[in-house]
Amino acid sequence: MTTTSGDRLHSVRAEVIAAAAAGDYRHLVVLAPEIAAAARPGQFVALAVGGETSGLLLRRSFSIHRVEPDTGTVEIVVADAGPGTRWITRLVAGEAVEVLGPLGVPFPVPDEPTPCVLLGGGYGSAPMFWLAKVLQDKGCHVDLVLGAATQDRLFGADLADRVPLTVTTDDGSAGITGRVTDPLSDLLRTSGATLAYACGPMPMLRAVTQVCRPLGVTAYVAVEESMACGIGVCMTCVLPVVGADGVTRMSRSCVEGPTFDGARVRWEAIADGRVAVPDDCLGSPASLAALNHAAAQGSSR
Amino acid sequence: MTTTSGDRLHSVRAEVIAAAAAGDYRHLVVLAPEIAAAARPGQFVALAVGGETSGLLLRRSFSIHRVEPDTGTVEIVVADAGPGTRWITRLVAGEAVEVLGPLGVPFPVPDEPTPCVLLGGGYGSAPMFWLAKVLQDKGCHVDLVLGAATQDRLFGADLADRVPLTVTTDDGSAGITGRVTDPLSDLLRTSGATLAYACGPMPMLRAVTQVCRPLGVTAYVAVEESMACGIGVCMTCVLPVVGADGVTRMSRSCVEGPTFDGARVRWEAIADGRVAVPDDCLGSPASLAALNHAAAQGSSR
Amino acid sequence: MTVDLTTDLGHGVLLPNPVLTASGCAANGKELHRLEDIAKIGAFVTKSVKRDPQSGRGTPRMAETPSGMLNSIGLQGPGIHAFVEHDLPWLRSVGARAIVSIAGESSAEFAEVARALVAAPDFDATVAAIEVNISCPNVANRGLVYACDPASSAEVLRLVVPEVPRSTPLFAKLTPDVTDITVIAEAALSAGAQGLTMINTLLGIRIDTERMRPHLFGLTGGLSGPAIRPVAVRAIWQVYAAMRAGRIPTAPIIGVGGVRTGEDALELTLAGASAVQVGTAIFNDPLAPWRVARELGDLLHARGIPRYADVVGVAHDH
Amino acid sequence: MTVDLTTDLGHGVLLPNPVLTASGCAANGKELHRLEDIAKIGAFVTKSVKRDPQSGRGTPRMAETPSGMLNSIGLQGPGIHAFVEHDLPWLRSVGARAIVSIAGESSAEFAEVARALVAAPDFDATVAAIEVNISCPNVANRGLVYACDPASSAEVLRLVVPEVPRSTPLFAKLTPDVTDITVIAEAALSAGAQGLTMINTLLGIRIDTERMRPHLFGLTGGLSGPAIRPVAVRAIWQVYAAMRAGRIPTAPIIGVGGVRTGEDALELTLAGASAVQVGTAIFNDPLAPWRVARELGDLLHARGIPRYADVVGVAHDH
Ligand SMILES: Cc1cc2nc3c(=O)[nH]c(=O)nc-3n(C[C@H](O)[C@H](O)[C@H](O)COP(=O)(O)OP(=O)(O)OC[C@H]3O[C@@H](n4cnc5c(N)ncnc54)[C@H](O)[C@@H]3O)c2cc1C
Ligand SMILES: Cc1cc2nc3c(=O)[nH]c(=O)nc-3n(C[C@H](O)[C@H](O)[C@H](O)COP(=O)(O)OP(=O)(O)OC[C@H]3O[C@@H](n4cnc5c(N)ncnc54)[C@H](O)[C@@H]3O)c2cc1C
Ligand SMILES: Cc1cc2nc3c(=O)[nH]c(=O)nc-3n(C[C@H](O)[C@H](O)[C@H](O)COP(=O)(O)O)c2cc1C
Ligand SMILES: Cc1cc2nc3c(=O)[nH]c(=O)nc-3n(C[C@H](O)[C@H](O)[C@H](O)COP(=O)(O)O)c2cc1C
Ligand code: FES
Ligand code: FES
Repeated sequence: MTTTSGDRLHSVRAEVIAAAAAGDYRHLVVLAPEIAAAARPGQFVALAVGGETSGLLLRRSFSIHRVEPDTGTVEIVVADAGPGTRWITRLVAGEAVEVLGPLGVPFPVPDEPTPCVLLGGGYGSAPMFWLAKVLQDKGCHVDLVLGAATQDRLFGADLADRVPLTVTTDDGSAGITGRVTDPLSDLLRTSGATLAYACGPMPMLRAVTQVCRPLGVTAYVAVEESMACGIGVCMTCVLPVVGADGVTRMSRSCVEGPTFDGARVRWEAIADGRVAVPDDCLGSPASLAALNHAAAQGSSR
Repeated sequence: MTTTSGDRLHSVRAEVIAAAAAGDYRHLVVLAPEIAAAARPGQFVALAVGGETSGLLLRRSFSIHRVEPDTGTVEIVVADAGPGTRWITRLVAGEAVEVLGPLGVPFPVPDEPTPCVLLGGGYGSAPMFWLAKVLQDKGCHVDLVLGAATQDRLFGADLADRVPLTVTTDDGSAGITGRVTDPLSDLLRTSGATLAYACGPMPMLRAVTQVCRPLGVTAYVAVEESMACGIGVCMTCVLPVVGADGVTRMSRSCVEGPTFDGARVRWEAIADGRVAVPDDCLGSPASLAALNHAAAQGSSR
Repeated sequence: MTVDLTTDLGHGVLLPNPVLTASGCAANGKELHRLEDIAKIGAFVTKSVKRDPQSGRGTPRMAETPSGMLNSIGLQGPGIHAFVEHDLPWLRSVGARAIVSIAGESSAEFAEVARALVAAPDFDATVAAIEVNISCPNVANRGLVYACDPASSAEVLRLVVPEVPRSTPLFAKLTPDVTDITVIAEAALSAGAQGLTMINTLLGIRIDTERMRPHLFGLTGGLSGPAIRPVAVRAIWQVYAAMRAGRIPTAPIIGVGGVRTGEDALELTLAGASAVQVGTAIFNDPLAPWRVARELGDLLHARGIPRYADVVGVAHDH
Repeated sequence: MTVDLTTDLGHGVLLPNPVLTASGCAANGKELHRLEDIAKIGAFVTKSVKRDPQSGRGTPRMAETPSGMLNSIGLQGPGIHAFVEHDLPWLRSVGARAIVSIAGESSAEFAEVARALVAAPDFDATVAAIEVNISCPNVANRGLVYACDPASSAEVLRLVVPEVPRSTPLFAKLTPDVTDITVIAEAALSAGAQGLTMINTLLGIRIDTERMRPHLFGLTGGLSGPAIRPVAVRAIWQVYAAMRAGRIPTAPIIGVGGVRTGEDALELTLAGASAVQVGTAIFNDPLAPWRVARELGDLLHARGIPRYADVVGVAHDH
């Protein structure tokens, strides 16, 4: 499994080729050949918002839904969540938008055929169809679960023509009533999957990890932390992740993620819109206090 | 002659009905029936710029080119002078823009038929055709002089079908080579005009006043000072104007102007993009220092 | 549920809603009244008035900046006598509640202005409170802004307090351009201010890169608008926290700085403000004071909060 | 005419162009190098580094604000030893000129970090200057920011100066959150700083109106971006004016705060800056440091100005 986070980034002014409603979301197709050529499922792009007179300085991040390297197009699915995304949902074909990408580490893809379950929550399903295709091309069996609060917030149920699909909604307006994680254990068992991939809200990613872990299934999750730069220079997008050396570090989800092995994420530190620094994290306030205490003891001896 | 600066103002979200190039300018037609019904030549409107995500807070002011009370439309002519006007010049039909107006004191119009000369410099000619019509409707003879740096910066030469027209350009690309004020003395003499109206850059307004004054001609000028509010609440748009009582005050050009009797403006205080406070202005630093000095003398006696 | 927007500024001053105009951003009322009834505003804060008529500075007096502006007006105004003769009766005639902002070049001038104001026939009927704009230069002290120095701040208040009946609370208006704003807050409150208004503008400069000289005639200007809102929220937070901790006397805070929407007003309120002023936003939308009050009510309603007073400072509890 | 963009930061430090990155807005180089060659930047200013590895604070660590943002990172970083082992050799390998920003919780820690840095094998080849970030909290002094107090500022410099060869100038980085920034500038320069960097962020707070609690995990954050540019220009102006007037020692100023375009860079330069850093603008446009340098050159060219050095501080002459 390889990552591409050290590869060249492209900052381009991209033409909007098409923009259309998709349930509660907006499906956008932009022309960005360099990004389309390089991107892999799980990566994202960052769009500048508001045009030349904008008072919104920071870019907005979006999972790449799919790319078409031949035509040079990149597609994203955008929910109207605030002023920045609202501006994006109002873009029409022919307009231009600044796009930066491809960003982040893609979902790791197995080298051997492996049964997998893919889960997308809300617009988190956007990258899953492309990922499914890449996995299928490798000979993997793929099951797909899409969930959302309501049918309107379900993205792409119609795009899953070549993948066994399960749909859940919280209100039962489509598919099974319940959470996207509800059918997961059964699917893992019946398919014999040893890999799961998930993209969606943090509580969902945590739940997916919790279901997978006791079953020995590796869950790759794409997290969504608030990001100022998207390229690894600002340190705003961190969450505590256990490294290969067993040490927890506040890791940047934009360059070390957004895809992580769910088992390595310290979910207990994440709650109620906040992420705390675990005491045993490298350089945590608690560990530094202990260090200073030890140093003081040492010098007083 | 009456003014309307105490009348009701309208703050409306107006639809752009038409937008087209006019030489170097953009000619915009917006739907704002309340403003169209109330406006008089010499008044202006203030447009918010940049839309919902805008980092540009202040409105931009534009002379009203003309109104059509029947259809409820208001027209302006916009030069691309910076980020705010650039945003406006990119508006297309169907979009919306916040418009506030009608603002300021209109050009005073004589009650009796009086020969007049009208002068417009650059986009300063925008209000002159409408003013000409209002004056002609009152039975006034009207001569019109339009001037600009180049032909592309000349607005409306084609609109003057019912008015004797003289055109000047600095570079001779249209009409007489020279300044808009060059033909003024002759025109005043031949037409016997006792009134002149001018809109354009400050040096032009000053020159018009200087030509008119010795000839006993009243020159009404529409000034263009940098304005933050346009409605008289911020005090940024002032210039020194002599009142009926002979006292100079720093007067707000947005509510006490933008039209002033040129003879009352203290032109000598205005130079190089700055306006100084004349020492004899009410409440000037110099007069306050004298006051304090006198008080100190008084108390020490 | 209708939301109860009344707010209590102490000393019996109850306002029907907590959204006010900011001094110097709404002149003295007549101009905004062309758009909407100013008696419906929580309270109308007038432009800071000094003793004598003031021409103010030369122009340019303003520069637009990203999400804000610089102004350098120089307190242009009619002087307190003309104010009392023309503006106050007009404010009374339309039924406005006024908070009159006063200024001076010396602490004695502040007191003189206060005296003339209190003596006005329309004072009792119209003036709900006085805002003492100590964020202006003290000519005696090298032009240093009063509110940059605790002693100068206290001196102004000490001279003004005896001139004003206790039923008319004095709000000292502070500048954020200090190392520790709680020190100035304490000085003003200990000297008799019954409340604080925070914040005035931040000192800024803009250079005209074309002419390669300062853009403003007066060189420096005051930075205002949404750009400075985080600084206003921080100043309010710090002073409210110091009050809660008992480090400085407790008193109502009027918040100001970058408020453009009902949500912004709520933000300042949650930090500790009992009322909120709208300034620069008026230049963008002259109906802002009325709109902000409406939006604030709608927001509280949507959150199921019955009384504005319930949310003052509550972010300190969470 | 090609414009000569070189700038002289004193002590033999000549930079090919005056546009630098701002500390903490460009990490330690590898990330931006994915977009463009960082050796072409005037100088690369690294993230402030302390002695030990730092986790930084919890999240949210940022809030977008009008034309700016608040950040509350808490100086997350690898610690000086890992920095010297990994980051410095990498910076050297790509031929970057580095200005290393150092920080500490005590003045002794600053000195320790400086010592470890100077001892690094790559120091001479790569480090053009050291930026001493005294705009961070002094744990010994109730967490008060060093640069809020002249004595603390001077103490840090006094301990760092002996650790660093004179050929590597020390730039003290100041906060604008003080009553008089020239007092701090003087303290730092008199204690041995050979230049000043101005300004660090302004202290701000954002309240989450939905959850009715402070938005940032660390409560307060630093306000940056175009919103604060007028404050940066003012700070540079005041300090440069004090130098011209002989009130404080003369030294080069590196300007920072809200620079997004070549025109912004020129504005800070005209106010007195001999070089300009680009920070928050990088988050909007990661190519900003290179673009700003290009735009600055084009602007000078258009104005017929042959040398960047000719316009440093010239707005004071007009
Ligand atoms: C890796 C990644 C992939 C994403 N993929 C998608 C997607 O495919 N479709 C989609 O609709 N949205 C996606 N998001 C979320 C999207 O970026 C936010 O909804 C958007 O930034 C909100 O901006 P706003 O101005 O509309 O809202 P506001 O809430 O006003 O934003 C204010 C600030 O907070 C930041 N912010 C707010 N919410 C989020 C969030 N959830 N994640 C990151 N930053 C946030 C914004 O970038 C901005 O700086 C993704 C986020 C990340 C980090
Ligand atoms: C009464 C009046 C009538 C006007 N009529 C017209 C017209 O009919 N057509 C037209 O094209 N322009 C007109 N102008 C000028 C127009 O308002 C400015 O060109 C415009 O405000 C510049 O904004 P900007 O963002 O493009 O430029 P910037 O230079 O970036 O503007 C920056 C700031 O300065 C202010 N400003 C800059 N130049 C002027 C100026 N000349 N006058 C006032 N404020 C300025 C802007 O409002 C803004 O706040 C008029 C101005 C006034 C005051
Ligand atoms: C043009 C202008 C004039 C001002 N005049 C005064 C004044 O006379 N007295 C005063 O106390 N504050 C004055 N202020 C400051 C405002 O009252 C307010 O404190 C500041 O602008 C911050 O609020 P805002 O961001 O909502 O504008 C003025 C502000 C502006 C923009
Ligand atoms: C996310 C972020 C992190 C920062 N980290 C540091 C830092 O480690 N050391 C430092 O001296 N300044 C730091 N700063 C301040 C910047 O270097 C700069 O002084 C400030 O942001 C103003 O410039 P700007 O408006 O161009 O961003 C940081 C700023 C931001 C936005
Ligand atoms: S978003 Fe800036 S480091 Fe990740
Ligand atoms: S523009 Fe505000 S008073 Fe004239």
